[in-house]
Amino acid sequence: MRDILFELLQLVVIVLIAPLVTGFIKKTKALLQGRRGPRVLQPYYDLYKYMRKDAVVSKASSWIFTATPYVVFGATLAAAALVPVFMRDSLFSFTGDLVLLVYLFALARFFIAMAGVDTGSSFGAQGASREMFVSSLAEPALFVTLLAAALPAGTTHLSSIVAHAAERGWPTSPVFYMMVVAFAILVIAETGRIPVDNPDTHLELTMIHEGPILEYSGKSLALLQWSASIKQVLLFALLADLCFPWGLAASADGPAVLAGLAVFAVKMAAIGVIVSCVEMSTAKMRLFKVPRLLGAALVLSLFALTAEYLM
Amino acid sequence: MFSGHSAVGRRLAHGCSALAGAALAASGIGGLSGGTLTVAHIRGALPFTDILLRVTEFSAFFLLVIGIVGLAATIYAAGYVKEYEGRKSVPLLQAGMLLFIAAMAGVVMAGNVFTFLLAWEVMSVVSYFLVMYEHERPGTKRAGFVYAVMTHIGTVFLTIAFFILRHYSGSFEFARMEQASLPASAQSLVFVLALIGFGTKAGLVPLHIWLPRAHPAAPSHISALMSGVMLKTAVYGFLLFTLHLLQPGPVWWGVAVLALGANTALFGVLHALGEVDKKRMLAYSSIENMGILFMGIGAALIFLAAGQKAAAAFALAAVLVHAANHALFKSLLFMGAGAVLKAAHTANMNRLGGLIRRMPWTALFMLAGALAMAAMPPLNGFVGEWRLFQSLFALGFDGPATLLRLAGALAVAALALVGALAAFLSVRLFAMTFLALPRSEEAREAREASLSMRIAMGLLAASCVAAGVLPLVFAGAVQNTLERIAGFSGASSMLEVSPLAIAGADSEIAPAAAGLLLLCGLAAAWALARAIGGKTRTVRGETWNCGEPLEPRMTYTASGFSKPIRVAFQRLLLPSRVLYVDRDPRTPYFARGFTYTGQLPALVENLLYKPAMNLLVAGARLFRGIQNGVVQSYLLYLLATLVLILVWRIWR
Amino acid sequence: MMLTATSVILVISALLLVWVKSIMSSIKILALQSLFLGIACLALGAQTGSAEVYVMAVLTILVKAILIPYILAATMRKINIRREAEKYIGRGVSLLLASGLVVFNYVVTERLDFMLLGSEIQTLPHAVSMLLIGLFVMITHKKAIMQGIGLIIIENGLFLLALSTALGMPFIVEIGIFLDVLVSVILISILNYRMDQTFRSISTDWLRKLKG
Amino acid sequence: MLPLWTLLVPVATGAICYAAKGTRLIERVHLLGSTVTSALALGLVWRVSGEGTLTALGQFFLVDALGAVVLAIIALVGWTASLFSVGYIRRELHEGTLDDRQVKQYYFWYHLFLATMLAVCMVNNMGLLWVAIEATTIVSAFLVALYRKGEALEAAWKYLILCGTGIAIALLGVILLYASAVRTLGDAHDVHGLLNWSFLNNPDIRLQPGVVGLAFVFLLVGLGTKVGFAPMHFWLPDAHSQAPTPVSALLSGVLLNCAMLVLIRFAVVAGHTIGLDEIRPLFIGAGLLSILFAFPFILVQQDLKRMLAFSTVEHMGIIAVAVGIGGAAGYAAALLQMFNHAMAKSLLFMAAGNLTQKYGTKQMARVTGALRVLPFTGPVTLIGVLAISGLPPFSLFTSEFSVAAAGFAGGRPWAVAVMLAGIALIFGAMLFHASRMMFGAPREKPAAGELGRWSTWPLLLPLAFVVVFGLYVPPAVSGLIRQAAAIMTGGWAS
Repeated sequence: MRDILFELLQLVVIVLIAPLVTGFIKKTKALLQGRRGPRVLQPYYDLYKYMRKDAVVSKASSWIFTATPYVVFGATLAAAALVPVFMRDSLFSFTGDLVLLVYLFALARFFIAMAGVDTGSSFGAQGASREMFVSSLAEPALFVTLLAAALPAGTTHLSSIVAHAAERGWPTSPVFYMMVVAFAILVIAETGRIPVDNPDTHLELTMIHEGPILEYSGKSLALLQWSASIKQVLLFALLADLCFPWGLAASADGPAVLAGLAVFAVKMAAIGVIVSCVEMSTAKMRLFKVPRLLGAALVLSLFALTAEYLM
Repeated sequence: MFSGHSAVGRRLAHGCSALAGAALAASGIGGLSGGTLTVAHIRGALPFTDILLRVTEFSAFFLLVIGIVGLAATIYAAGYVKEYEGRKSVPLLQAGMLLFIAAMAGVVMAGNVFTFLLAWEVMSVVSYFLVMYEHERPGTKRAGFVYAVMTHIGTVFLTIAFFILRHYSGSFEFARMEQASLPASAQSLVFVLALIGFGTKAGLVPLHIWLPRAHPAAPSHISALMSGVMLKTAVYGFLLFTLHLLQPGPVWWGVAVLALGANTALFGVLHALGEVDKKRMLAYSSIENMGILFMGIGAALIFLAAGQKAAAAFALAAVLVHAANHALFKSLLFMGAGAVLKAAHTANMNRLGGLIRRMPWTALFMLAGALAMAAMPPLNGFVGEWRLFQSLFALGFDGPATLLRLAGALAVAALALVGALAAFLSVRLFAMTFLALPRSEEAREAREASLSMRIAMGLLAASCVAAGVLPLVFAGAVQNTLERIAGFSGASSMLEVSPLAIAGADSEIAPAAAGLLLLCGLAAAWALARAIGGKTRTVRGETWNCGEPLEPRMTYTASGFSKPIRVAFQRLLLPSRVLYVDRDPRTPYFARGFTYTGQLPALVENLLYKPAMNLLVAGARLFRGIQNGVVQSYLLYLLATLVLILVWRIWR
Repeated sequence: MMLTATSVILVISALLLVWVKSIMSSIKILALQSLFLGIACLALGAQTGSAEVYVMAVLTILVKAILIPYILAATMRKINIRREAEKYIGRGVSLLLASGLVVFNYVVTERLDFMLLGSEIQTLPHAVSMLLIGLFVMITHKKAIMQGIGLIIIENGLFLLALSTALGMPFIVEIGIFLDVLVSVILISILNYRMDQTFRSISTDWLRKLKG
Repeated sequence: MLPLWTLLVPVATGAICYAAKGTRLIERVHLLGSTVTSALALGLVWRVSGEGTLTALGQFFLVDALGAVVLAIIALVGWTASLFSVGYIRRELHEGTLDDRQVKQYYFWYHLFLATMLAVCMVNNMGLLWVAIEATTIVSAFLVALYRKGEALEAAWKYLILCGTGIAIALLGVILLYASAVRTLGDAHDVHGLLNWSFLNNPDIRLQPGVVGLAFVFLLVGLGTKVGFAPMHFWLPDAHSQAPTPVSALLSGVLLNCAMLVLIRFAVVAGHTIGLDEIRPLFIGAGLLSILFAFPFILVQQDLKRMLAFSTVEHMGIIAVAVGIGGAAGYAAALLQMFNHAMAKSLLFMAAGNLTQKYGTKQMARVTGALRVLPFTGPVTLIGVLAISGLPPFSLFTSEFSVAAAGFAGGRPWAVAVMLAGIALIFGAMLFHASRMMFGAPREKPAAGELGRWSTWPLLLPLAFVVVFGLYVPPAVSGLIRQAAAIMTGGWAS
């Protein structure tokens, strides 16, 4: 009973702190760039504001456009229920594994892309096309990395992977870090950050992720942005789970969970800092340079895998 | 029965054909439960020309698929054939369709070689005629011809394979062939022959050339049957050989099949993204899915060779389930494409768009199909994809050898890429047809499909969802099927899990729960939005288009949508790109208009088949010269033959 | 013995046929050849005293030595060409080749144990060489009628063979053969006549429309 | 006496047709005569299948199951073709391609042709067998030369010369055989009976192997010319394409089978002396060569009837391969193939006749949209093409399948593989031409519509056989074929 409660808490935490992470990254970026930047809590204010605003919906669009934000949020939420964050087990771990997780994100992307086309705006369609393009190039690398990560546990079941990895202790092989790098690249691609995409721009010709949601406003926009930040947290958490799976509460008792929470916060912060460093130190790539980056990720993960086989 | 031209007669006919489909499905379900039962045994004039029909659980599974799709197709036909009334003989089409379904059923029910080849060829011939149904349309002739020839040549390989088996088993009955044991070399020979023979039917690259021609040429419900079911008979046949008639072979079988499958899948999906003709695109996507299926078979064969029965069972389960799923959603999509074709009189997606408002039902069903094709949870496509991923992961986790594991990893990468591209494809398919603004007059005038067509599509869409959230729909069938296959009785028991969950080799998921989770997510989203935001209004407005009013010609086209792929894979696909700029001589810096055409050349044909064909014809022309019309030379040939034979007789 | 002699004569006459120029004279040679055959047949009849052989001899002389040459000659007269028989190759060469064929055939038949048919019978090689020469004539000549003549040469050779090996085929069969030969000669001359009507020539060069 | 009547009726019919005045009368006589002939022949077949081999006029006539199979073919195809002739000749007459005299000649020679072929199936003496075959050549040459055209003349001439030569070579073989028989058995038996099939088809008879072997080579080459084995087949396409369509059907469907029958008889007899291993390779070689030869000619063919003729060459090849494979299965397959091919090919030739008369050309390139133009003939032609290339559910699939099966069982897998490959290739080529002719939108000329029931209904008979025998062969027929196969294996069925 208690663990169910805690696992529910896990889900709630993810949903709630997601905007915070976004704000944190923005802030750190600003500081690193020597600006004051917005408040850390700014995203919350934004969301609240959007929620209360009336929405303008394109005449050209259909019910797909209206439904999309809810589907996306729903899918992201479902994904959130699968990922252990500060406990080894997650609420709905029995429902699915890594594959389901990936495909839930894919589902969200699917609808975002369609909504982008639905408005009839060529920016939306362009963005949709690029979104699908980048993601389809990221997918193979992602899966190989997951395979590499899941290999020691011999299962694609997240909780068991985490548990197994936690037992395993600190990995020494350099191979392991190849995998980490590969996965990091993928996380950046999936979250739509520099150098693959720039979340803060609305410069028409360069947007990828922002394109499809260009037409959104009001509640819908709020939901979309919220789920975007949730997805980001989830991916960070996943990175943490697969690469540094320590400090997660093995059992559902208060102290352990608190410890887990603390560790989780630290992890998020660390990743956030790293990400913002990357963002301020590199420039966005041309679209057709992206395949090389992702290819590199694939190669890295394959190396990692081969090495693991040979050891 | 089909002579009735009166409305009543037609109704009757449609009714009967629908009944036939239903009966087939029922027999499939029936067959799944019981053991082998012989349906018919007719003695032939000569030895080994008996006709033997029987149902095993193995064939029953395919019967079930044939039945469901057949039923849908027959219902769909009732509305769809109206398009042809007056122009063509509808009864002929209907009769052909039923014969086609019957022949496919015959293939999976055949109990000996003669019956199998008979049904197999009848299936090919009838489908050839169905492809040629609209033979006045340009390109149809060629499509049908290529189809007929390829499939016939494939059949020759099969025939020889069968005869080799006969040679060692001394019988033409499958039941007896199974006991025979062949020398390794003969085994591999038969395997290769079967791979070529069934690969031709399955459209494995480079034997696929007929598929993207023939499937679009046929009437849509026939395309649905061909893509959805006929290709599966190839899978059935290949499994019949590899699992029943042959003993487990060396590892390279599996590797070869795996590689071939991956190659085919990638080729198929990339070309599908290059197509703007909807039905051709779907045909290429069928090639992709056949590739995926053969990847699964390859994994299964590798496991079999290594004696890892359990893993093999999982892989086979994946293959069977995905085969059934593909049958469902691909036939659904073809029917949807047919509905659109009937409504807008074009399959060119660049000229469609915005149909969701004109044909909401079709759009809804197509959405289901597209989601399934993209393997999105909680639809059936995902279940199959997940199983396949699991079996490939299993190969990566504990494949028999390091290299094989690496092969597994690469296969995983390939499947992931293909899957993602398939998602891209589905978005393109649905969005470019139904969303944004109609890009042509026909599209603006489109009408919703007739009731029977909607019923058929609805049936399939519903079964897509059902098979997605309640995988036990097929799981049970797969169970029995694997039980039938020698040596799996133990292993297949591992597939058994709670009715709501499905097991892979190393993991398990509960799709139903996932579906529920999604629903909760949706509710939560709505609730949150409502709770935080309270009630707000929505106003309709123009789409932001840099201040210009939005016109259909400004919206994205299918060609543009998949451009990034063409660019990224140009080394592989060598796309042709023609940009014509219409300049005004007076103002050379401003062009009046641009016409851009980008398409993918049919590489395999241009590099492999065309040259070979030309060589053949040239050779024939040359050889034909020996009949030069001079009677004396003929006498000379006669004399020469005589002398040669005499000499031959003397010197031996 | 006598048959062997005849057969040699026949072969020589056949070679002569290869040599001569004009069609008329080749018809004459043909008649002569058939006459020889008839006489040989008569002699054989006298030897064996079998009525059938006598009848055959008479038939041979009537049909092959008189009727057939007459028909052919008549046709030629109708067509009224006196020009020589055109060939693809020169006379010398063709004679050489024909003799070559004959030699080849002797070499071959040496190796075949036709001796079983009876050591005294030497006619088989001769018959075969007549067959070859007949074919050779048909192949080398352009004039259609010469091909008919070639056919008859072959027939003669075979008749001789039958005669020498088994006193001819069973009677009824022989009759049938005679009938066939006769009718085919009639057909040949009809066709030649029509060729002349159609092409104003009986050269096979006109018969080259049907190819491939 | 039945065989004698079977011979006399067509001869008489021919004579009457020649003497009679007025086309209508001639047609009536012709129809009556051919019907009676076929009835008699079929009656003969029936009796044979019931009572086994029967002889008449002492030993002169002999009809065994082997001959009966071919008799049945003659009866069926002959009757169909004679029905078809009526409409065909009427049109030719109407279009002025033929005049009354030629029509008379046509019917005269037609029945004589039938008579000669019937004789081939019924005479006992193998010398007379040769005579009959030669007779068929001469008679049919008249038919081939019927049209007053240069091409017809040319075809007839080539036919006559090549087959005449071939047959002459065969005669050498016959003489050698006879001589050897006389030499070995002449003292013991009556010389006249020595060439009788009933006497020679006896496994215990041993003649001189050397001589018989030599004789068989001559027979194979000679009769092979008539059967149409490559590379002696060059007369075949010319004659088939130039003859009047019904005659083409007879030539390809029946005559070649008769020649094959004769060749088989001689092969069996020779086999008793020199053993089958001497003979089989020759048959298989000739067969495969014919199949492979036919393909390029079909692939780049422009003339419809020539294409069909080459397909006939191919099928004679298949039959030869089947005979070469031998054994009860192989022989049965060969005979079934003979029958099925006769049906399908006569069907195709008559359909082709309709096409050519409708479009006024034999050039396949000029024929388009036949499915629309000829609503009956078009589909029938398509079915015929599919059937002739061995696709189920048509009869040739059954027989070709059994040929292949027998081949594998008889330890000749490579021959069968080559054969199957050849068949597949030829299917491709023929389908290519057929689909170009049948499908697509027709040009404005000629107007759609069949030529009349005389040229459509006769096609139904062979069509029925082609379709029905694909799925079910009545036991009577299979029984007859088994008997025939038994005869070929050397044992007397009765």
